Amino acid sequence: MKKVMNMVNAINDALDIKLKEDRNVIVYGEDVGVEGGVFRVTEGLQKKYGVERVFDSPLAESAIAGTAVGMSIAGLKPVIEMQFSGFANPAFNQIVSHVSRMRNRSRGKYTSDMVIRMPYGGGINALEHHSESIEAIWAHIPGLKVVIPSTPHDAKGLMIAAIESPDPVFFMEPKRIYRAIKQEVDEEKFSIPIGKAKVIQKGTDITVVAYGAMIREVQKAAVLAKKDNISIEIIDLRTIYPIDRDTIVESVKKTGRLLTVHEAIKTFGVGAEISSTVIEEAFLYLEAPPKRVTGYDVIVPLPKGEHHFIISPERIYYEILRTVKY
Amino acid sequence: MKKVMNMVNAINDALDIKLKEDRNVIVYGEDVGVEGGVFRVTEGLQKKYGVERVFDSPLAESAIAGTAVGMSIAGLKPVIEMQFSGFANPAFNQIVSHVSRMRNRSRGKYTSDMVIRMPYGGGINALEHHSESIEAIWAHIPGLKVVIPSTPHDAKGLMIAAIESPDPVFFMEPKRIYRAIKQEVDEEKFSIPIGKAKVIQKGTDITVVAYGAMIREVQKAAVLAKKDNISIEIIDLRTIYPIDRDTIVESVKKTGRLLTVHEAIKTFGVGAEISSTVIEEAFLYLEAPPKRVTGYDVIVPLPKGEHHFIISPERIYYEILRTVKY
Amino acid sequence: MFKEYDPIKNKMLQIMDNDGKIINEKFMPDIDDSEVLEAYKKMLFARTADNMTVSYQRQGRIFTYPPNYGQEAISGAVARIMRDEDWLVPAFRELGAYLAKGASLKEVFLYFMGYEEGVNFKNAKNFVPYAVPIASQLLHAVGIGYEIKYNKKDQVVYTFVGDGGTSEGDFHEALNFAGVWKAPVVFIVQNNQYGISTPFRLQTASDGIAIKSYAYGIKGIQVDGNDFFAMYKAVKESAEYAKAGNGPVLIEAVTYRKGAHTTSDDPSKYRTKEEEDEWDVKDPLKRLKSYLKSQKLFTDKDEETLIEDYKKEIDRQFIEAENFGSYPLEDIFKYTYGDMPDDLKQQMVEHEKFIKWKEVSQNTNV
Amino acid sequence: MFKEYDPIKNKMLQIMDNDGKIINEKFMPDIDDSEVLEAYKKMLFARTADNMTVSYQRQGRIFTYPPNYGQEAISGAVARIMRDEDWLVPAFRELGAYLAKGASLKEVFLYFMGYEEGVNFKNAKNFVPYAVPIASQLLHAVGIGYEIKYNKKDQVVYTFVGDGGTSEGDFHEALNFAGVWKAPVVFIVQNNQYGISTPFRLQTASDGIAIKSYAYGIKGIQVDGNDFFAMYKAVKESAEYAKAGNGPVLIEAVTYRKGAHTTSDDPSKYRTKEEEDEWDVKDPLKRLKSYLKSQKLFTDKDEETLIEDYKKEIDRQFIEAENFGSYPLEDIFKYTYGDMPDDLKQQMVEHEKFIKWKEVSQNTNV
Ligand SMILES: Cc1ncc(C[n+]2csc(CCOP(=O)(O)OP(=O)(O)O)c2C)c(N)n1
Ligand SMILES: Cc1ncc(C[n+]2csc(CCOP(=O)(O)OP(=O)(O)O)c2C)c(N)n1
Ligand SMILES: [Mg+2]
Ligand SMILES: [Mg+2]
Repeated sequence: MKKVMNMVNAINDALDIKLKEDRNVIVYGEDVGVEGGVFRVTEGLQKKYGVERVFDSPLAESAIAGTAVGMSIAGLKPVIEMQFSGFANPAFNQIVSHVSRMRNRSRGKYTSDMVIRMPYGGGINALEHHSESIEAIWAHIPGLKVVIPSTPHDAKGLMIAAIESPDPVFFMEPKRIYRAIKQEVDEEKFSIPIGKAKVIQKGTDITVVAYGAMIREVQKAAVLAKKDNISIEIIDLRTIYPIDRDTIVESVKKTGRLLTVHEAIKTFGVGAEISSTVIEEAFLYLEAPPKRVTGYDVIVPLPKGEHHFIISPERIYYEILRTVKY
Repeated sequence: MKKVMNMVNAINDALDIKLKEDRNVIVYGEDVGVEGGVFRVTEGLQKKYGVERVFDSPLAESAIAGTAVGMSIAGLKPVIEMQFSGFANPAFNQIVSHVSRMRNRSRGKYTSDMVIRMPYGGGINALEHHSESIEAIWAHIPGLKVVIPSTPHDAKGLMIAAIESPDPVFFMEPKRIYRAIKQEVDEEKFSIPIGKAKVIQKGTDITVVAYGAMIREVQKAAVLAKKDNISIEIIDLRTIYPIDRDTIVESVKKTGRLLTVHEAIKTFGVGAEISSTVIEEAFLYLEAPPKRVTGYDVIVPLPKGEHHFIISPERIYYEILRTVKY
Repeated sequence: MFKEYDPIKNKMLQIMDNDGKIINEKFMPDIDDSEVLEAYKKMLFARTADNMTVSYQRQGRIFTYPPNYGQEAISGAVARIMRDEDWLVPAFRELGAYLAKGASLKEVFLYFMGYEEGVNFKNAKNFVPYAVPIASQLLHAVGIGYEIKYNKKDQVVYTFVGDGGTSEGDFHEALNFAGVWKAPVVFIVQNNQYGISTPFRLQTASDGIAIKSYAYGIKGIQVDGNDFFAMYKAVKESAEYAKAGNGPVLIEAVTYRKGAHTTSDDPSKYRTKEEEDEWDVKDPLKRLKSYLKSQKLFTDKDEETLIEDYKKEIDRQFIEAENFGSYPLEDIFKYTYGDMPDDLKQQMVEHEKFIKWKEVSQNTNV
Repeated sequence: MFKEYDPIKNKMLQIMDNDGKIINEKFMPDIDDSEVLEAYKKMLFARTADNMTVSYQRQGRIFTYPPNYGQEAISGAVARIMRDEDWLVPAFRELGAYLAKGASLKEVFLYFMGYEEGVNFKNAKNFVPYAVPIASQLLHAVGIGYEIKYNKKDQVVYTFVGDGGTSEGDFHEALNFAGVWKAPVVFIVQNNQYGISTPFRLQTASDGIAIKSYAYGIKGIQVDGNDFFAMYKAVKESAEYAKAGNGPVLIEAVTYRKGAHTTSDDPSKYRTKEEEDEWDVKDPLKRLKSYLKSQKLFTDKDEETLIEDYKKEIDRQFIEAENFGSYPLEDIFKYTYGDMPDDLKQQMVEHEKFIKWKEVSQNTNV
């Protein structure tokens, strides 16, 4: 059976399924209980599963992550929320020093296989610290997996996979498309493998790699490019780490051209890793230098300046043209 | 007048000069006062400048960085120490949310132009968390500058520049070569510009970019490569951000080949940015794919396993051969 | 004061009852009638501005706003005591204090419209921009306090945080450093009973917040935050104590967030009408007005006239903010560093090229 | 006990004086002579191991080590009370507790020789690896405490931290969460007067650490950490209190780090001989031995014999550790993830290729 869902519904549904199925699953964070989260992702779950399984924590992110480390060591499966990705920063030490390392440190005796969910990214006219995209930082931490869905369907399947993963998963939710995309999604339980990218549009002239909210923008750019008869292969990365190099390389071997699009800043960003991979593994196939369309290397501006920063379909189209005409 | 110094002496000397010259300079952190720091970088400074200017703080890194934000706003110039780079993690939120942003947030009215010093990197048989190299993470934060010296001379000149910089500077000290390299260093005050790389050896066959403790290893590799008649151009990056793309690109345009060497892990690391830059700006000059010799994507092993992780001159030489023979 | 209201005794400093009657003469601050009237007017201005801002938001003219409604006596008291040379290190729910420090309402509006200029506070001295990451600002206050001691200045730092914020590690580290350094900082916790939807009893198991001062060897006091006189007394003495080199003070101002957390929040989801009604009788403006009326210093008619004037002034400043104008591209680049790296210069040039291309291609319908 | 030694009274629980005389019968724990003797032996074993480890380090046979010297009564007491099913969440200076939990000395040595296997603790149940980032482990203890409550288990968590560690934000957040959740956690602060070179008075302005319990609405008690009986009493009652669902307890164990911070530290740089001498008379082993002697349970001769045996046993385990063998390449890869990503597999293959090349090229002198 299918049901129309937006991304908020889809993640809620995944949590619901896993809460029902597995008593070890525990959901907590700031305002996730009665309120159901500031974006309502956990709405209704406390009522359904009780305050011992879905609850509001005190306002302290290091503690939210750190107590989840203890819970996972003791055998629970915490799914914790950071209210905004910018507010995961106080938990950095717990995540980098413990969440990602407990398995290695204890030679597999203990794990911290939690899910750390958070809304991230810009485009919703928010104040400072509410629009960050620092996925490259989390993806640079050995021991973490970093997942970013781009559709309700993917969000559900990847969330199920994240909760069932033997490893800690950073689950970054592009809040800009929380409610903007609606889709028929399977009501049953299903999962989508972490670590696999998806070719969502076949093409022959250029490979465009993106993820999260940028997928929709890339699709719009592809429409613009149609009139130039440019055939674009679009890859939705889905997982930032482990990064699916094979899918990207295979595509570029075919198209000879690469553009990576992300709203995070450019320097030391995800795009650099993708370009490097392609050049390392498809050097002789390249017909133009791989390029990056990214946020600029600045602090995300407040809403009135965000249009300068945020990536428009036109900017993607412009860079596609430049690369194809190289 | 010149004096033989190791890197510890050289940084101490730079701090001494600035403490003497500018009453606003304040040095603090865990055990930096009486003890002079666990690596003795601040030795003797408390005696010379008093406990109000050089002192031990309570054991709390977020507070060390956060109070330094306040001090800089009020006009002081704090030079704070994180005892090991792995212990800067609890200060992540203060650094990312405030240190790097105060200027932008206040449209230039206030700054947090402090220096955050710390020993970093592996190779000294240390316990967990004492050997990290997460410079790519700090370099990905707009508003920060990240500096890594490779010699006593550079350490002194760059430290003076860091203290005089209008922006916050992350000053990462490769502790493996704290005392391993001795050199004649000018006793007078001098500074080395932040943001400029240095060609430390001219060559024609391949460009090798490295920084910090890896420079010495690259030099050893260059000696090994001599017998194959490979002429290596070595670039010491010196500053990770702002990254000196011009010097790298110019060199690769000449040599046609690039190898980046860093002990930090590979994926989403500094090497990816360097490879991407070269491919974006010197595509048509490349005779082989730019490559990276880096730490593996794992948690730095404890001492008995570190030899598998740490980069030997032989491994660099091996990759040089592979790239040159591509 | 600190002795009599030692937090261990679990007593709250209250001077005026809910009807505006002075019930604690002993601690009644030495304050002129005219000063009290002025304070009330400022609180009324703040409340009027607050109300109107909520409406502007409903009209879609600003993005978001955290109302101060019900908490005005706290900033109202600080406003009367804080001097130009003192520092203000805010959270984000202290409108009266901002205005007293020299911020304009226009600037406040600009921020919530989405301009960084809104925290630049051109005419305000020693006012640090709002800190969004909860409790992180408290450490800045302590660092400023260090500088004051270092340079032997006659200053004090006022800094704010909410009840939710006391759970953060930075709260602990700030109070601990301030204690060790004897930094001249007055920490004011607005305990408004909620952190968004999370009630105070889920934040901590301690008896209130003032008692937390014991963990740092510093002075603490619990105060009725809806009682202007109690707040005035507590802030005044704390500032003097801190300035005299005795170290920091932790003031717990017990209050209630009568409004929503921000304009995107709906409190009816997580609290009862009864609870709201209970706090309604303790409203800080009602109480102070009752006092003023009983002293024949103020009438309902005065209030009406004032509100009329205030509304005009507020609207004027709002419209000024709305006409602030566009946000130039270079503004997203130029404040990131003191000396702009080449990368940023080039990115700016690239963006300009793209914009030019876009204009051309749109005109030529390419 | 909690009432009589309420931290607000600034009283420290002490049961035995420096000469081993019981001076506080009222709180003398109910403990058999044989049990006391056993405890002493374990403390003696720990001290002997500690001493020998310092020598091994001097001989360059291990990399580093944080001596427990002078603090043995604290872990010694926990060792007698902690059960198999209880959890131990350590800092890094509680050797006696590790051994009681089922860790072998060999494993302890392995860690400081540089093998991760040294914190795997094969035969120890519910023992979390040492946490190097100060105070971060306290939150893990609280999370485990949550699970105990959630699954209604009969368990308690013992967790350790130093005086320096109380300054970290994580200390605050852990105690605060534990208070709200009423988690069954016994927090033991080893206040050994120093955090590396930093004296306690520079860590906090509070009167000791036990008082910090007030900030969290939890029980706290200051205990003479060099007094085995006082520690036993405090830990026993705290564990029972916590297990009964009353919430966590904060125990401040007042002690002194007689040795160096680690083997690379030289305390003479930052503290005086007089201070060290003062604490020498309070040495926990001396005191307990005096008690045992006064009860005719133990002689100096017994001690000599024991130490001889212990030394052999310790050396045996050390040599076993030294012969642990090589560290295979795949061990740096295989524990990073539950399912190893292709990247890691490939990096491992690449490294093997490089090693092969190196061997070949060295043999052929290329
Ligand atoms: C570090 C951090 N975590 C989460 C948030 C999101 N957030 C904004 S306000 C708020 C609640 C604050 O409660 P309180 O401190 O009581 O202040 P109040 O809003 O009641 O004035 C939260 C959780 C944030 N801004 N910063
Ligand atoms: C977060 C963090 N910061 C700094 C360090 C370095 N360090 C190791 S031990 C220590 C002092 C600890 O003092 P205390 O908590 O009193 O424990 P003790 O060593 O006295 O047992 C420091 C600063 C660390 N391990 N972790
Ligand atoms: Mg609140
Ligand atoms: Mg200590």
